[in-house]
Amino acid sequence: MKNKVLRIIKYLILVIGALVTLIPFFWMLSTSFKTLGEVYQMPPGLLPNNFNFDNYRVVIEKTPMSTYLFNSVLVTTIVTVGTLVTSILAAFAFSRVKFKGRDIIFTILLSTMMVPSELLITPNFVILSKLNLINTLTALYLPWISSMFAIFLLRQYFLGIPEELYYAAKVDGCSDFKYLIKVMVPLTKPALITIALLKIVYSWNEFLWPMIMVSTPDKRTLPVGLAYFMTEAGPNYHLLLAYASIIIVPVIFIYLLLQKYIIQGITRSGIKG
Amino acid sequence: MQIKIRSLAKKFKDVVAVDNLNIDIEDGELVTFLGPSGCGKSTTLFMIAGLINQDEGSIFFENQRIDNLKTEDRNIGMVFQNYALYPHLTVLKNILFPLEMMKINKKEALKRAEEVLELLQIQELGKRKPSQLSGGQQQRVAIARALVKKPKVLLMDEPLSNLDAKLRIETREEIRKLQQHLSITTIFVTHDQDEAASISDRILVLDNGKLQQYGNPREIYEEPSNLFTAKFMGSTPINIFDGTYTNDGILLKDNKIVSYGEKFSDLEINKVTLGVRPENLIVCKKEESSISAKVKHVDMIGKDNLVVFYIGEEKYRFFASPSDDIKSGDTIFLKFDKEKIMLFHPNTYESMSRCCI
Amino acid sequence: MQIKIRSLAKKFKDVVAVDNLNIDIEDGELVTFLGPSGCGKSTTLFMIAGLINQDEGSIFFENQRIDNLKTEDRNIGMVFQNYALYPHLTVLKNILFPLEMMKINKKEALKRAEEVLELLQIQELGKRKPSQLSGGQQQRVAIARALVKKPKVLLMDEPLSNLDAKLRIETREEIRKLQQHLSITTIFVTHDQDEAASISDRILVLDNGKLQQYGNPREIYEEPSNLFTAKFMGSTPINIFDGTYTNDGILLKDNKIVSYGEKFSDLEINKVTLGVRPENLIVCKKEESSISAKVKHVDMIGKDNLVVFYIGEEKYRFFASPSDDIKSGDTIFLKFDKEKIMLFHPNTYESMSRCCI
Amino acid sequence: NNDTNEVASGGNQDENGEEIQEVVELEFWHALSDENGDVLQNLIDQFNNENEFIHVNAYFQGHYRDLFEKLNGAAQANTLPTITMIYNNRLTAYVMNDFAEDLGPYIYDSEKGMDSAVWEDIPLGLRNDGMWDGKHYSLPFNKGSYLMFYNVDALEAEGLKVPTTWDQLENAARVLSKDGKTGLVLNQSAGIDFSFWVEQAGGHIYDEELEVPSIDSEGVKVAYEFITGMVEEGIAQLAGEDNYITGPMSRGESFIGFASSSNLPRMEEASRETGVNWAVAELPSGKREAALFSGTDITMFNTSTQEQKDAAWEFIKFWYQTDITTKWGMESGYIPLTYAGAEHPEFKSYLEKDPSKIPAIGQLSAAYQDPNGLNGYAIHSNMQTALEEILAGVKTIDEALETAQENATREMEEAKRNFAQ
Amino acid sequence: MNKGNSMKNAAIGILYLLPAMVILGVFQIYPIIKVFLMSFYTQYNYFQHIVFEYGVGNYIQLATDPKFILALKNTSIFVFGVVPTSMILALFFAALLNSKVRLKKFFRNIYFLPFVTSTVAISMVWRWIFHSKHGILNYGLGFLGIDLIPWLIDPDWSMVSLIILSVWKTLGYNILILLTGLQNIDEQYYMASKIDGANSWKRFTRVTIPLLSPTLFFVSITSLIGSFKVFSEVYALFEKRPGPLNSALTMVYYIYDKMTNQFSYGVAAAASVVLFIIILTITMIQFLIGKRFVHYK
Ligand SMILES: Nc1ncnc2c1ncn2[C@@H]1O[C@H](COP(=O)(O)OP(=O)(O)OP(=O)(O)O)[C@@H](O)[C@H]1O
Ligand SMILES: Nc1ncnc2c1ncn2[C@@H]1O[C@H](COP(=O)(O)OP(=O)(O)OP(=O)(O)O)[C@@H](O)[C@H]1O
Ligand SMILES: [Mg+2]
Ligand SMILES: [Mg+2]
Repeated sequence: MKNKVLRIIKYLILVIGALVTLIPFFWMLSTSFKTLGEVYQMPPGLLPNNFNFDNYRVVIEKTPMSTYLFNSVLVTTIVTVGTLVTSILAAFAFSRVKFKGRDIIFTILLSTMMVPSELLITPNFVILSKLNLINTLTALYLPWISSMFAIFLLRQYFLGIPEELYYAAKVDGCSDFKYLIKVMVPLTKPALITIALLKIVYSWNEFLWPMIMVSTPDKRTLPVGLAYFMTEAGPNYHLLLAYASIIIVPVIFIYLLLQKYIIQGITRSGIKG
Repeated sequence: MQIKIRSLAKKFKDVVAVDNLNIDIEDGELVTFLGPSGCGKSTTLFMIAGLINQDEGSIFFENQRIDNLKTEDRNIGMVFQNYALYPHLTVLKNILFPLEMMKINKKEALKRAEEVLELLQIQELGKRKPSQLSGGQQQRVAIARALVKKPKVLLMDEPLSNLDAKLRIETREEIRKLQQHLSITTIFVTHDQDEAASISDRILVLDNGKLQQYGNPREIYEEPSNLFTAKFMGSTPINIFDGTYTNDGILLKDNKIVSYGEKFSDLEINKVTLGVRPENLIVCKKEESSISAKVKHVDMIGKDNLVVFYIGEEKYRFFASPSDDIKSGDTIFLKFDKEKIMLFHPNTYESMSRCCI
Repeated sequence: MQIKIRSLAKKFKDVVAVDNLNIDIEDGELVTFLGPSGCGKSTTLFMIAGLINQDEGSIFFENQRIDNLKTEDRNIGMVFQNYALYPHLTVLKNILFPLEMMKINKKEALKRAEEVLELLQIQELGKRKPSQLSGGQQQRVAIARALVKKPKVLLMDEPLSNLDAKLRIETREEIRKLQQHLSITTIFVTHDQDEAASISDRILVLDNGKLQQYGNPREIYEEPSNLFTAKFMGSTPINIFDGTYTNDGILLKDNKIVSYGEKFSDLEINKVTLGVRPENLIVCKKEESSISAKVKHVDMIGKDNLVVFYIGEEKYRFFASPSDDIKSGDTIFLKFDKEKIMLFHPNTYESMSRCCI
Repeated sequence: NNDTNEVASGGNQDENGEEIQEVVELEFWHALSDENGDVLQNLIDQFNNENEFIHVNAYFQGHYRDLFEKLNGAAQANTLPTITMIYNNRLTAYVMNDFAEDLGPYIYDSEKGMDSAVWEDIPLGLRNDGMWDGKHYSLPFNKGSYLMFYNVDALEAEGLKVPTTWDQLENAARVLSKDGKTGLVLNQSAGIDFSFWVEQAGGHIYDEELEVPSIDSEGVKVAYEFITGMVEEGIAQLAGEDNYITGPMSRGESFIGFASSSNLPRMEEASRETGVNWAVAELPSGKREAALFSGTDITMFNTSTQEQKDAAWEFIKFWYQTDITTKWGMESGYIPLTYAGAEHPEFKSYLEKDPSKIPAIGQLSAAYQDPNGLNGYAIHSNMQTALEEILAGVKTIDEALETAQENATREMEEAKRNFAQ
Repeated sequence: MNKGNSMKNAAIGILYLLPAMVILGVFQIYPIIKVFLMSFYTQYNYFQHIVFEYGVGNYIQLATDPKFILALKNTSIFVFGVVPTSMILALFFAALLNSKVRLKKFFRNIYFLPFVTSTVAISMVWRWIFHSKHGILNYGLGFLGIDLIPWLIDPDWSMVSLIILSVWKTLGYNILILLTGLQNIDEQYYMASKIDGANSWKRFTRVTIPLLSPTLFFVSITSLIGSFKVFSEVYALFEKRPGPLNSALTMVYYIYDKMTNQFSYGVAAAASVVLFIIILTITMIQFLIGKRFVHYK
């Protein structure tokens, strides 16, 4: 009896949580089908008077969507893969290679997390211009193919892998690097996918950076398109949210694709004790 | 591969795990490290493997100092006490792993893996992940993984502890056969003296990180160099008496006399510690007996009955054949097999035997 | 606490781990689950503990069905095969943990913890974390943790496998003493028959998830109900011969005759499987002998020598006293202890003995 | 890399000795999206078609703030475009640092200069705003003005005339405020664009002579008293979470609102749904008439090649051609930049169809723009804070304005100090 | 691995670190050093890179700038509002989702959604939700008999709104990370503690929490750092302004404002350094506390 009540409460909480989470999205979607006039109606209608796909048409026509999409995919892919590669290597050094000065380097790198990225935009703009990279796609990914956050997260997971496996691999004739690739990487797949997902999300939604680094439409990414729907008199909500609804789709899709690997967890058995 | 260890030592913070160890292992020999829990067996093994750095001392393979060599370049096989199977790989892939590292071609590798799977009777587990195996099954996979690469040196840390007795005996016989066949120099850690005795060329007894004795099984069983070894060897604890040395024999507390063999004659000592294995206490007539006692209880151990009795607080044991039909509460009379008794110095506990040390 | 198990069954995907098990355990009894690796011992234990849900069947404590009770409400103690010590707690805190859960006051809890630490000879480890312990030390802590709460039912999954022989015997004796003293109903999983024999009131032999035999140690050793149990019991494998049943005795392949005891008289059978334990093969003169063979090799096992010989492909073993001085290469003559031989049905492998089944 | 910026051009001799011209490419950064962006692009296409050897690449750089931030970075990285849209108070930094091109030599050049008739025809309030030390650095580009939006039906129902003075405005607000509705509504950020009230009250928010803010001056106080008085009385409100007047106006929650002409399309769409019948009128006058014109100027950076600058000048001239500016006035949300454009018959007939730009044109004579002192934004942002403080009752008008004056002065000083020689 | 090898180890270590170090060095550390130096440029024309005057003036100016003090205060309120709320909620939901629940995946996916959206777009939606008269939040609260709350226009509530938005936005991510951590806790410890008589609450507090501590630690550090840097939420929620009466004026907003509007790179840099030091100090304290309570295998 008590169990049953508890279970009901559990579900109730989960459902409420889900509702709270979903309402803004529902709103976003619903608004994306409204006319601007409806947007200004108060109290706002939960659903649009009629589903107005026109907003989507307008949005797609107004922006060079395919170019943006291509650039977004390219930049996001490079950023994600790059981050994974650099963080795997670095996290390995930070968790398994013991050498003098390691902790100092770690601390220094860790401190980079504490600086707001807004602050670095201008200095990086100058650096990239010195590298002759302003207004190139390279500028969009190069500074982001490494992330201390990712290194930190991954190191945390690497530290959790029992030392015995390292020993076993060494005995099996595995070099450090091979151990990393053959044992640590597969074992931390969930963490790696988490990192990938986070990177994809960040990179996909990054607005300010491409806005500033790139000045021609052929090198812009999807979120920059959001700017088209903001005006002096405030945003064109219906269009903006239609656009936002479109660009969120690939990320959700990727998330759904990847999430099952994330939650698998690291299988630990096989290590006794 | 001949192995030579010189002045090896290792400390963990305040714990001395290994203390000035010197060992020589001949090529193709199987040596067992035997000792109580925490005596430093695993630590020594790990230093030989290069997985732990020694604090002091050096290790030689074929007179080649290899301390500086990386583990992966030492060409050793190892079975870990806690298995250390790769959790993300299937059993088969776990076993193929070392071969892959050796860049052996797929077909050959598969063949070898199957051989070893068969050897350990785990063919049908090939596709499972370690988490889906029972404890003993995991251990067998770990052994398979160590054997498959046919290493020059094989290190095994209690490789059989989770196997059932039958399989344990079979496996140890197979390991022994294989080891002799391939003549792999092997170090085998165990806490089971029977196992140690039956499998080893030589046994190294460790206590508290220190070498106690190094010799062949019968030597160690019959001529322990100190009381520790005497107590430690033999699956049934040895019986210990305090006595006084006289020329006629050892005078026990209750004034009974125990005669001793040649090797103990003419010792210059007064107090002495006498040890006798349970099988060397023999049921006899009252007249012949050095001990009479009341049986506390009788355990069945394999084919024999283990009879337990007390003298004061002290517990004593001996083996009786079931046909003797001894029951708890009976009074029994025992004599000592005089050739088999051991005498130890009452302070240093070193053996007083002439033949040794 | 009396335990009753009825029609218990568990499947993992395609593996039948436990198959229609029925057991009765009396209050205060110590029962050992014995069986080869992967036979379902741990799984059964886990179901009794409520850590795994059975697919079928029911479990009763004192005639009270407890399947639906949560583990934490069953008041059991358990030692896990892989220790499962809390990695974040020191040894002492690990041991205090169950007491804390029972809301026992600090002082009393500390006293009890110290008692049990002493019992297992790990007083000095109290402040260490599990990761700083050797395998055997970890296991002792796990035992301490299970004992400290003085549970009504104690479940132990190979609790001694990582202890050295001496400590193993001491610990098992202590466990037995404590168990009898507190009269805790105990289930003890092991794959070591000696251990099982010496500690248990009754032994339950499992194979492939199925009950093979349930009885006291000597019964199981001497009167195995089937070939599996016969083979499994005894640390040294039993010797198996194929023969033909005649009224005069069993006709072996080479036309030698082996006589049998009363309990096998007048069987209605032709072909038969004969089993004899190594200790029941006795060295004798050529005239008396049923077997003559060439010694392959001689192993020293404790006080005895284990002699191995082959007939065809088949391996046979017997114990010889060191005084017999048998060396590899010798030709030996053996007779069977006729009261001790076992006969099994050649197809079902069930025992043919009259007294049982 | 930024090749479009680098393609230099000019007279190259081919082997026959004939001069062949290469196309001059130049970049123009703007912040117009939406219909306005389309119109701009059309006009630029037209320019490019007409000028065989010039190609203006117009790039949308996000909204004003984005654009300005970008220019900031570009200035440091030396990747400025040839021409850009910019607020004058932002341009000041570039002028002070010698990044902006003095347009005087172009305007008055005998050959390629601007036709003086056209030049004079640009309304003075717009034309002279881009001056620093007597030199022209920018010219008006897209301009709109602040307007009074009103609900025609509501005013009619109360028998009210469209207010043309503060008194009438206050009265109308009072009359209209009932049934929980508030007569007057201002953008939530009204403090930012507060200057037109100040100008109408006869004051200034910036002292051009002393180059300091004058937020604590009398005119400012009067304006604040007027507006906050009405809010406190409950006959005026800020738009709140709606931010812009569009929401309350289109929902009929308020009846008179003030916002810039960029709100026009919004209002139109929003009220199409609700059926609110609205119109716009010139700003009512207080002590005097004053209409804030908003929008950006166009400026040229001196970091480009001379060829690019010359080409850019051609484009700037093009922008004031009567037909072009007329088109701009009709198709975009902004007004024509010359009187000729404003009086063009086509534009006149357009106004008949869509009268919403009439007030803006009508206000041209009273046009002024916000001061262009370095970090002029500090004045606006502090005035907004002051407005919030007063309305929240945290500070009195005097205290709030005094603080705003102090902060704005300090912040402007601070900016200036960094560019001091 | 021996004495003579320490140099070699360092070389190997550096080799692994190299790619990350190059990128982070060029695009993070170098700019940070520049920023640090810049904080001592009391008079600095950043357009032309001319420093007229060095000194600690920028820091003095910060110390006396009430806006900066306000930004500090607001940021602290924000951080100490968001981090614990988000952590506790995330832990709560992660634990729920880690227990036996039907539709586990479904719920998990929903909870993660806020994280994948762009702040810009979703903040606009939240403006509606927070609308005092017509917003769904007040509508819902109305059912509970709670009066209309002026979420975004009342300075007393605007920080609360910002916190709600941020918690909502980061919750899914925190849940995800914690859930991964939970999955990594070996089943055997739960078994052991069940045997030891721990009920589910005790198991949670005595086994789950300590074994999850590295993950909790990680989440707390990263969300603390993240919250200290809050900006885009403010920017989007309050229409590019720092909230009514500067009630949502955060440190980074202050820095951003100094930099882009006031051309005061020196002051902005000094403010960044202060922010940096604050975060660093708190993180160090966390690490110290972590040393005591976080258990690594
Ligand atoms: N990482 C460590 N930190 C501190 N002490 C340690 C560590 N590893 C081992 N020890 C201690 O060193 C001693 C030797 O340990 P070792 O593992 O070699 O024992 P062992 O002989 O293998 O024992 P067992 O048979 O129980 O496995 C023990 O007292 C152990 O507690
Ligand atoms: N999670 C699982 N998934 C699949 N099969 C399993 C799982 N756990 C156990 N098994 C299988 O069930 C059978 C019984 O396992 P169990 O652990 O009970 O064996 P055991 O008798 O305890 O063996 P051991 O002595 O080796 O520990 C084995 O074949 C094992 O491989
Ligand atoms: Mg060990
Ligand atoms: Mg098991």
